[in-house]
Amino acid sequence: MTRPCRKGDTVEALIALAVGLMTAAGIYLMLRQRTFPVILGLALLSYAVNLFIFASGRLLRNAPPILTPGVTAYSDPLTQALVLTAIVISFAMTALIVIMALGAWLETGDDRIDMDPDP
Amino acid sequence: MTIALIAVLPFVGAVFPGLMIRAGRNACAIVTGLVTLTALILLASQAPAVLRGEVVHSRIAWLPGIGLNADFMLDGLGLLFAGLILTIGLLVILYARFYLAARDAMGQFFTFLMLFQGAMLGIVLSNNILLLLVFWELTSLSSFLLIGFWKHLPESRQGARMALVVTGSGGLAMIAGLLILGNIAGSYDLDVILSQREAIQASDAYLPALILILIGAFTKSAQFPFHFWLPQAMAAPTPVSAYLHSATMVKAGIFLMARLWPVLAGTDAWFYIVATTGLVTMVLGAVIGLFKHDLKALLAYSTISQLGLITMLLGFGTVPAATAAMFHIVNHATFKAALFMSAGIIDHAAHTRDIRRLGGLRKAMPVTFAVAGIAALAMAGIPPLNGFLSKEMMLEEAAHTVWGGNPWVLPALATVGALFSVAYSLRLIAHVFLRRAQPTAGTQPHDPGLGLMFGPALLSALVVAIGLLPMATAAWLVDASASAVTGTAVTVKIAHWHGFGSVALWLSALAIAGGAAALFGFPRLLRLWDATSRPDAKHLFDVAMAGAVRAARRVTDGAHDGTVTRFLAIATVVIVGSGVWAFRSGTHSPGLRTATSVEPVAVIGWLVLMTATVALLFHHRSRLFALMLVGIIGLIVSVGFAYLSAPDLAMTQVTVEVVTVLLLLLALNFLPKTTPDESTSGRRLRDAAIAAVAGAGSAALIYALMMRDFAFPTIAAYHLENAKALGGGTNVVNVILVDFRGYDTFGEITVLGIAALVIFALTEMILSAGPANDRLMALKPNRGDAGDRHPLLFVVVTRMILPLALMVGVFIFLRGHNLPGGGFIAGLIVSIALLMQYMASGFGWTAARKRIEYHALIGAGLLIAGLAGIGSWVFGAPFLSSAYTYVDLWPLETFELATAAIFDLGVFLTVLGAVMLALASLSRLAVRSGEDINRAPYDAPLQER
Amino acid sequence: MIMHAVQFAIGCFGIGLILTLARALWAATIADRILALDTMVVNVIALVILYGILSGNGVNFEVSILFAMTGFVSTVAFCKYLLRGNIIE
Amino acid sequence: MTALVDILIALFLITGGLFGLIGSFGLWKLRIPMQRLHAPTKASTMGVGTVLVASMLDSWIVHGQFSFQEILILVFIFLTAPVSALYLAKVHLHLTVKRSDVPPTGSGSDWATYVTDDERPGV
Amino acid sequence: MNHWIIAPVILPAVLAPLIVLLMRNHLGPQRAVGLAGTAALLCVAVGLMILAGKGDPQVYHLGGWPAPFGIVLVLDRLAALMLVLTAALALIVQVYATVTGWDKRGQHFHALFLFQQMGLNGAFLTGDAFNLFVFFEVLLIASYGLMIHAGGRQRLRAGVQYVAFNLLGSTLFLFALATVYSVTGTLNMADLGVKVAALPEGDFALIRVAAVLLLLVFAIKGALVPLHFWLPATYANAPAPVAALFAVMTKVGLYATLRFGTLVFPPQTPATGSMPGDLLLPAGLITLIVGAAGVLGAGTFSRLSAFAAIASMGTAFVAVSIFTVPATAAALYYVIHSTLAIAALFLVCDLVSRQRDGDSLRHALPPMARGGMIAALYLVTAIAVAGLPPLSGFLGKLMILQAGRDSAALIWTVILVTSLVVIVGLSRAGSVMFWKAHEASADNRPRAVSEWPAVACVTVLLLLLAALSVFGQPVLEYTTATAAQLYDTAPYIAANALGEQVAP
Amino acid sequence: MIRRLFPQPWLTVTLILTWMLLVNGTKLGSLVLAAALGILIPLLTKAYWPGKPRVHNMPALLAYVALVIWDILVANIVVARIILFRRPDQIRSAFIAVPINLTTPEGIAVLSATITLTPGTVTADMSACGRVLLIHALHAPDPAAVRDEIKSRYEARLQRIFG
Ligand code: NA
Ligand code: NA
Repeated sequence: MTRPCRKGDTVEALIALAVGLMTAAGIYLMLRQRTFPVILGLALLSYAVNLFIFASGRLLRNAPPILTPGVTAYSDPLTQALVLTAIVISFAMTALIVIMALGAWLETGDDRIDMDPDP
Repeated sequence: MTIALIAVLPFVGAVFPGLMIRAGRNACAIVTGLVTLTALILLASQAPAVLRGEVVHSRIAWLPGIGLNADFMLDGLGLLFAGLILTIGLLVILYARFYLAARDAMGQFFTFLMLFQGAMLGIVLSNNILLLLVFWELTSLSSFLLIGFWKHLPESRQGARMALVVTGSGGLAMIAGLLILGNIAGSYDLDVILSQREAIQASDAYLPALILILIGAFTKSAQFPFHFWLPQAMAAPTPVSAYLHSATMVKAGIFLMARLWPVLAGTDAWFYIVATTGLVTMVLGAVIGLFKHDLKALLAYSTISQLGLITMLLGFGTVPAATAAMFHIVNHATFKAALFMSAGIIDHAAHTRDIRRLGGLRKAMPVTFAVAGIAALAMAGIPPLNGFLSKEMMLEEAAHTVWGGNPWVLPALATVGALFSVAYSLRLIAHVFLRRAQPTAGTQPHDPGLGLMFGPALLSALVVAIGLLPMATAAWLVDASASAVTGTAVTVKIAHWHGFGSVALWLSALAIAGGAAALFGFPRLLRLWDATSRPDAKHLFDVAMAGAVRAARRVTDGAHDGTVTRFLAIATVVIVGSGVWAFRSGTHSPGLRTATSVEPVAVIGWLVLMTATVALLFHHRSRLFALMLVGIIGLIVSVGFAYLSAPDLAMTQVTVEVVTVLLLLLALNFLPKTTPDESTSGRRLRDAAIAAVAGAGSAALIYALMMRDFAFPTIAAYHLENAKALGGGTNVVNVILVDFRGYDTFGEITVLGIAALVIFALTEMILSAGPANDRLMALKPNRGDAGDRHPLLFVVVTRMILPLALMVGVFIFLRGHNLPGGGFIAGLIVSIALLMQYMASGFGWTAARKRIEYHALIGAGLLIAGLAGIGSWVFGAPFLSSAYTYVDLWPLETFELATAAIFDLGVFLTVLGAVMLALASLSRLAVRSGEDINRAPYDAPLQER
Repeated sequence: MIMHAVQFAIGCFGIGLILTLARALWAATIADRILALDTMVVNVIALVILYGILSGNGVNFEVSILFAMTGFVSTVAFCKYLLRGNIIE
Repeated sequence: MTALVDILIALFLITGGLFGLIGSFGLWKLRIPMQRLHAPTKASTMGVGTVLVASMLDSWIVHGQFSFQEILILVFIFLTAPVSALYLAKVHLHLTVKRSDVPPTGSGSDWATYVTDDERPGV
Repeated sequence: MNHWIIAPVILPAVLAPLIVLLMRNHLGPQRAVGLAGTAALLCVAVGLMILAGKGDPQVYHLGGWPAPFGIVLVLDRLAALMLVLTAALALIVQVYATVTGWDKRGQHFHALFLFQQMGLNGAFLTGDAFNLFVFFEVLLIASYGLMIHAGGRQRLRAGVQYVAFNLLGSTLFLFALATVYSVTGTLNMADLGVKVAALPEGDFALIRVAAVLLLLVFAIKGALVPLHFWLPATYANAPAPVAALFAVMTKVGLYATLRFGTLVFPPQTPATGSMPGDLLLPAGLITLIVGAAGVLGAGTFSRLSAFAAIASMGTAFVAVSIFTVPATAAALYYVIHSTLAIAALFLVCDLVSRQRDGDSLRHALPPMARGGMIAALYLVTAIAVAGLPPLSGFLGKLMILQAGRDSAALIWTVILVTSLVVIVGLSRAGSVMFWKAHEASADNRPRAVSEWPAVACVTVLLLLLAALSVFGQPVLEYTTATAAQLYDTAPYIAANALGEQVAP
Repeated sequence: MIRRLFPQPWLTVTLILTWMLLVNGTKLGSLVLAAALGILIPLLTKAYWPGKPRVHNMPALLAYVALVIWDILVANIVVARIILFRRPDQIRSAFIAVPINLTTPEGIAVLSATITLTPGTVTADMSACGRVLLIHALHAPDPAAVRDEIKSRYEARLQRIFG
């Protein structure tokens, strides 16, 4: 399946670009002034970082880490396990920040993420 | 140990006043006095040895690791100061007993006073400069408390703060100075340091050390330009002024200069800094003092001036000058304490301290007149009182000291200083006592009782006694202390008359005559003084302070104004910048891995992902649409995982994704539906630039990583090798999750459980009375919304799907160890099935049929996971050790039984409980907001059979 | 031959995927967006199955069934949100 | 025999692909929102169904092992598609369709989508 | 293998779910189990400290998997020290929250409190980089819950900010860990130490990126400028006992910095060299300056306390950045001190504000009942926070000054000048709160509340500070031994038994 | 007793079948496990399926399924033709109200689903009383014919099945 590739013509390049774009979009949304886009941005960032971790184990196609007799090449199972952990944790965090943002909105009628300075 | 005891006693004694105040003011004062007296007696018991020239030591190891030890010593210098501190302390306690009003918190006062006394004794008895620092700062603190004693007065509070700031900052400089000194000497023991004069003065660090130490000394002893705090400190009760701000604390700086005299003095730097500062302070203080109308302010400036005098003497760096300094310390303590106490008496009696409103007290208060008069004459240096003797010695030394090659500067200016001293002293006597009573004076003042009078009277008696018989009363003490300071045996000859050839005599006469003339011409001088503009140190200080506070507020209110978007932007820039910097400062060799070729289907997926992401950027303000786009992105990411050999990830991603979307939809029901367009284009550009750089950084980083081989074989190789043999599973990801790194998973489900608990707690909070609840109740949802909350078709289909989905869940759970799946995904699948049920038939109907509390699921799940781990202890194995076996049980085929499955069950339950609790909590908000609870599974009025 | 057919089908569903994405982005009504999303999931499922045939391993079956399940749930949720505001009432 | 089966499978695949494409294409071709609802709910469902059958045949005949799991996906899709369509139609009724374009029920009560909470009995 | 090593994690991990499962509606049992749990944790921690003091680090191979393939816990002096500090502080704070009724102002306080400790303990004990992330998340999410405990508008909004900021931090942590793994192929910290030291030169740039990203993650946790912005609003708006507990949270960042800075990226490692110290020193100094300025400029007592916390982190990081045994020993001593002192400050803040409607420092509020007592507590606490003698803050600063003598001009100047600023700020605050109050009319009767148990809690904290001062030498000896152990990595690595089968 | 153990026997059978589909095999062990789950899961979920749907005529149901599958196949081609070849302005769409006699929720549901799955028509809504379905036909020049076909071809059969 592998052959010498030109630089822009590889799964690696596509993944890198996807990570980059999602990171950028995540950061951009994270810098918005309302809680909702910020939450979306953080969610997007977590996609980006999950893909990043996953890719950091190197890419391998058609080699799921399910042990099969006769097969010797497997993709890195460890990074996948790490991503799983990261997905769960970021889900927990997202759920929490969503309800916190909702609580703040209900308390104040204001969904800006920036606060007025203290007295 | 006696020396240490002397220093510690007042601290112990500080406890008593607070306790004894309930027994009455007398008891309180007596106990305080007794403690002081005890310390004085102890000191006296050591005096003979010291006077014989011995140095008494006591050593207690405290923090030898940094050279800080509770080492005390008593030598002549210490004896002089400790004696002053305790003697005058005793008198002040007596005086304060009668001075303080009934409403003043006397217990507190004496506590502070004793704290101060202990700190002051600590300074003068320390044999370790770090220990000395400890006590040094303590005097600043206790002084702060005592100045601020009348807390309702603004000037007290300001005075206290100013004193603390000035002396505190000096103390901090001194820390640096003394540390340098200790570094040069290789020890913080005074013994050692004092023996290293050559090494210290030869060191490059001598000058910085000297300057830093002197800043400490000058601030404490109110030397120019740090003198301005002392007049402000006069807001303190008069006993404090008498004790701290004339007799003792302000002499701590003097003490330090004296203490370090053997190693620091004798250089040009020392002379020019110390002597000049002292001289300037002496003159300036005296001049300003003359024109002060507040009795205590006059005394404060006179104190500044007199301290300048002593400083100057020490600065000369000669043995006779140092000896004179010691003598003047004693004299100043006696007459100035007496004067302060008298001032307090006058203030009490006449209800004012304003000299312009005072007068004629000679008749009204004859005893006070006598006492204060004697003290003031001594201050003026009128023979034969003690002040005359030491001032004479000063003038003599000044006359023989050349400053900058000029023999006239010093004697001339010293005489000017003395002249003004005479002037303000005489003004005090003349204006307060001698002239006619001023019409503005209100009540009829009279002499106080013995309680108030005893202290000043005794001190004035001492003034006279020392004046008349210096050799009998004071010379021994001056000898002892001067010997200690200079390190040479000093035997002083104090005499009133040195013959007409004495320069000092003429200078003295000049000063007295000039002083008298100044008093005579006072009104004219005053007009001149009032007409000249001069920088007011206090004002400058206040301006500087206000500026500092303003700047600080810019930090707190300006930079930390709660604009988290800016904070995040800064953080991002810092992160990216640091990363780029770190990369560029290291060597990098490009990776050599063969890249993976790309297939068209992957490009299509990639295009969808990129397009959806870009679209999200442009459409994010429409929140529902944004959510859909996030859904698309999540979908493609999970397909990508599947494509790149990660089925477990794909399954987890897509299920988590949908739960997240549900959650956000539930929240969006209450939140605004659109995000307002409120960013300026400049800001958008800024954010876009930051985001672009961050994106580029992460892309470059991951590309660089993907294209190279691992530097070492990865630990994942072990996992692949041993998953089956040691972990009993062929799905290596799952074996890692429940076994190799089960502990991570344990933490991860804990996170999930906690999240759900917090969400629940927050929901409870919102639902309890408060603005949030009010807002919820005020919401009228669904007005104008479509009907048919629970369409029949959906309900029936859900009924069919639920059992099927449970089946799939069980399947995914059971096979997870060997094929994609496992407890986590199974938990999500079952959650989604249940959520579907909630959506179809509504919260009320479904919740009513719920058998198990979600809380309990979370608790049970975490417990099962934990206990599955703990279970291995029974077999002596570490936490989370797993075992598996193959079981043959007819009619089943051989199946595997792994303890990891129990752990995975805990995972399953926690995930299920957490997801359900989180979403159910959000649904409860909607129920509260006025929704009616449905009792039927669907809205159509059909009969279930 | 099968492989060519698979490639053809992949091409069809791939183009379909792009069409649905485009519809989701440029839609006349919000329901069209949801519809496009729903169709997109179906296309993705087809692609996953087709890729399974192509690569000859079947582990992606579970992935497909989850896509189907979650796609359905999100479609209904989005609609219910538009209809009622509250998706669980 | 194998060739025949291959042809059959290929036929299924091609049909599936075409149906899938038509379903997605319908989203663009049809003008009226309610019309667009028909395209994917039919054609795409059909397309993925055909592909699933092809997959089953492929694993059964080409790889020699039964794979029935596809049936489950099929069942699931066919079970849920009507619900999705119903909801989408309701959204159209609620948001885009003119009230006058919808015929009366003729049964005394209105269409469920148009019965607001205020009018619903028992609320 | 000594199973007690994992007890600090397992004990709360079991007790907290038990509370949730069985007593979620009964405050009494919650309190009993919660307090008993924390007390037990303290006992365990002390026991572990004794154990750790006996010699080389001890390793607990979770699941019996050999390092670096499984996850290990490592008990060494540093870990033990942090455990004891955490448990001691937690116990006092939890008692305070109980006696003041803070714990009943929201749900699940004691469970979250135990979870918080679980996260902290797990972070201190782990010998695995990714596991450190997991336990960071455990402690963070518990802290989110505690932070918004009792609700309120400002608190919730500050909470959202806190979570948002930390989510960025967590994401960054993952980026960093992935980079680390991607270069070295391992996650075990001891193994990382070995591998990073042996990296080929071509990998230097990438591992430097990883190192910097990790440092930044820890800097966020440790509130280093300019990544500290989350702290003021969070600490100032958190319930006071929670803020007091948070005093130890920032120390996790410092702990991790120390751990990685000595084990994985020690100064002698060619790839990273002196980079950690070079970055940390200016950051620490600026943090100190910002914190001190904040203390001077803060408009409320709670914000003042928050900035004091920042300043203390700056001081500690300055000491850490020197990366020598005496400096690290000083840093650790100062960490103990500042944790207790900042906690005391927040509790005093609570004592003040619970009697008044607010804690403004810009205008005087009416006098308090037992104001003298509270003022005295404030005074002692302020002395500790400002680093004035005779309390441990002064001693700690002396140690740091001595350890930093090589760059004295910079370090000394900043530390001493900021000390002055802090003194000014604290004295102004105290003056407004306790002195100026008496200017206000006396007929404004303060709310009478029974404060003695609460006062006792603060007093205990202050007594601990006093003990830290009096017994400075033994503590310094412990921290010196701890620092020495940190810089002698061979036993730590050996204890991990990398690649060897685990003896049961 | 048996009723209590098997609240929905057909569901049990379906589940057992599903399990066998899932595990992709017919081993005895799987069957035992499937049976256990087939019994357990309905017990867990019966609260969410309160009515007892009764199928009176199983063969008729199977025949119905076969009919619908056939209809789907055939009619899909029709719809494909409409989409591909008919000019948009020539497509005659219509809403059609179809009164129904079915009374069981399952029966109505199956009818609605059938209408949607068979191409050309979509169940768009139901009257609040549950007696009329709203159908949208993609191309129905004669709406009445569509209504009649639905009633005769599907509803009549379903009435026989669900009663
Ligand atoms: Na799994
Ligand atoms: Na933190």
